[in-house]
Amino acid sequence: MEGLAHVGLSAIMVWLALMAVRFRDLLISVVTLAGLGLVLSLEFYLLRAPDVAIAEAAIGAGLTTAIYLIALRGSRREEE
Amino acid sequence: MSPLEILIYILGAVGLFFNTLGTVALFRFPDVYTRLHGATKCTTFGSIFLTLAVILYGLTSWQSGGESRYGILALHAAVALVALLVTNPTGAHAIARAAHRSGVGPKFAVVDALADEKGRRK
Amino acid sequence: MSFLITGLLAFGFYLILTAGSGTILGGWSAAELIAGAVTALIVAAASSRLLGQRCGAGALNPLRWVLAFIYVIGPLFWGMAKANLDVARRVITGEIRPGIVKVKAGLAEDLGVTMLANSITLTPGTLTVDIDDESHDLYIHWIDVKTDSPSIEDISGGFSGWIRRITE
Amino acid sequence: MELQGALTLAGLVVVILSVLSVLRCLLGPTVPDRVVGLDTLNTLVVAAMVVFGAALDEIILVDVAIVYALLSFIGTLYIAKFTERGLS
Repeated sequence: MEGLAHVGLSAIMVWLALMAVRFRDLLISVVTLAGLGLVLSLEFYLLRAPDVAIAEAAIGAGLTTAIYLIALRGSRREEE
Repeated sequence: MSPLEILIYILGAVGLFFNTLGTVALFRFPDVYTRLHGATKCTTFGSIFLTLAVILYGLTSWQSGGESRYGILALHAAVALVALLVTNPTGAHAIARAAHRSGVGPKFAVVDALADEKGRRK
Repeated sequence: MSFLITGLLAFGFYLILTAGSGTILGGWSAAELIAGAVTALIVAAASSRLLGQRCGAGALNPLRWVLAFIYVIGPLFWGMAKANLDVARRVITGEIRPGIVKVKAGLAEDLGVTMLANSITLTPGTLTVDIDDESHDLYIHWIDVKTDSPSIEDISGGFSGWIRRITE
Repeated sequence: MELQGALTLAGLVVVILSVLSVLRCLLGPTVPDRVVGLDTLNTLVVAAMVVFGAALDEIILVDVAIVYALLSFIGTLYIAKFTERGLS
């Protein structure tokens, strides 16, 4: 039963990554990447690596979003 | 099956029911604010019940098995529950405020006092 | 004052997270106690200015903690149960009549207004959208508007009385 | 033992629900809609972590849920703050 969860989570992760590349509005890409970080943290958790999951939760959910948004403030929001 | 185990099953089922409703509300309601109603309330309430089921599971395992690490499981699940209960309404409030300030108004609204107030100040 | 409160809160949180590691005082090892004390001092020195004047000496009164605990267990949980059954019915039937209304909170302190806003967000069909900083008026999204200018009792039931008792 | 199987099943259902909330995150017409999907995903992932921590029988894993519940909300706050400033 746990294998099903692994398959489902991996499928969501691939889908989220593809959509993050395809969106033209970069703010939406940042939101999608934050979602990818959340799901990746749950996947590490299911693989029984709590230390990696804590690091991924801190960096992926909080820090990466903040850094991308600071970079986005200095540029235009729409992709050419 | 002991009555406590049946209680754990019931708590888990109620939690899953409310979580399902909260997710369905994301697709059924027309605009951001009503979706926030469904999403924050129902999923917070469902997660409270799921966490209560885990706390009860830890306590019963501690009582019957005697290993103290199940007591620690119950304690840490309770801390996670408190963290969820504090941060979730704050996040909902932040999203609602950002939505209204960025110009996404409520659909099908009968009254919008905040937009009136902003219009008066300009 | 805020240094002491921040340090005590940080130390208490550390103790909760490391309970069961040894035998001193019923469940902590000496290493964890010392590490927790040092960490709490560092945290208090770094972040006591963030709390600032917002929490006075009254925050340490144990009676208020007991009242807050009773409030969360009793009225708040009952209100949440009613809210969820109501929203669940609306999810299934789909009948809504939304709108944003303005309400006078009638509370002076920042902590009380924050608690009231969070309680309102968790209870029947209401969601705090914005707060007027000077007059502490709340703008609330109501999923089923009954009157255009409601009072605070229409929105939150008896919550404002409870919060006034806890915070003031 | 039987109870742990039931807990794993509950965690699996929560994972399926999180797929649905990701769908709202990808579909939603406006940015706040997507952030609502992200916030729902946060709550569901915390619930899944607590349930799986009990089901996998490793107590240390529940600590991740605490850290996660306190940190993931910062991302939501930051995106909300940016939306407020960036569009007006």
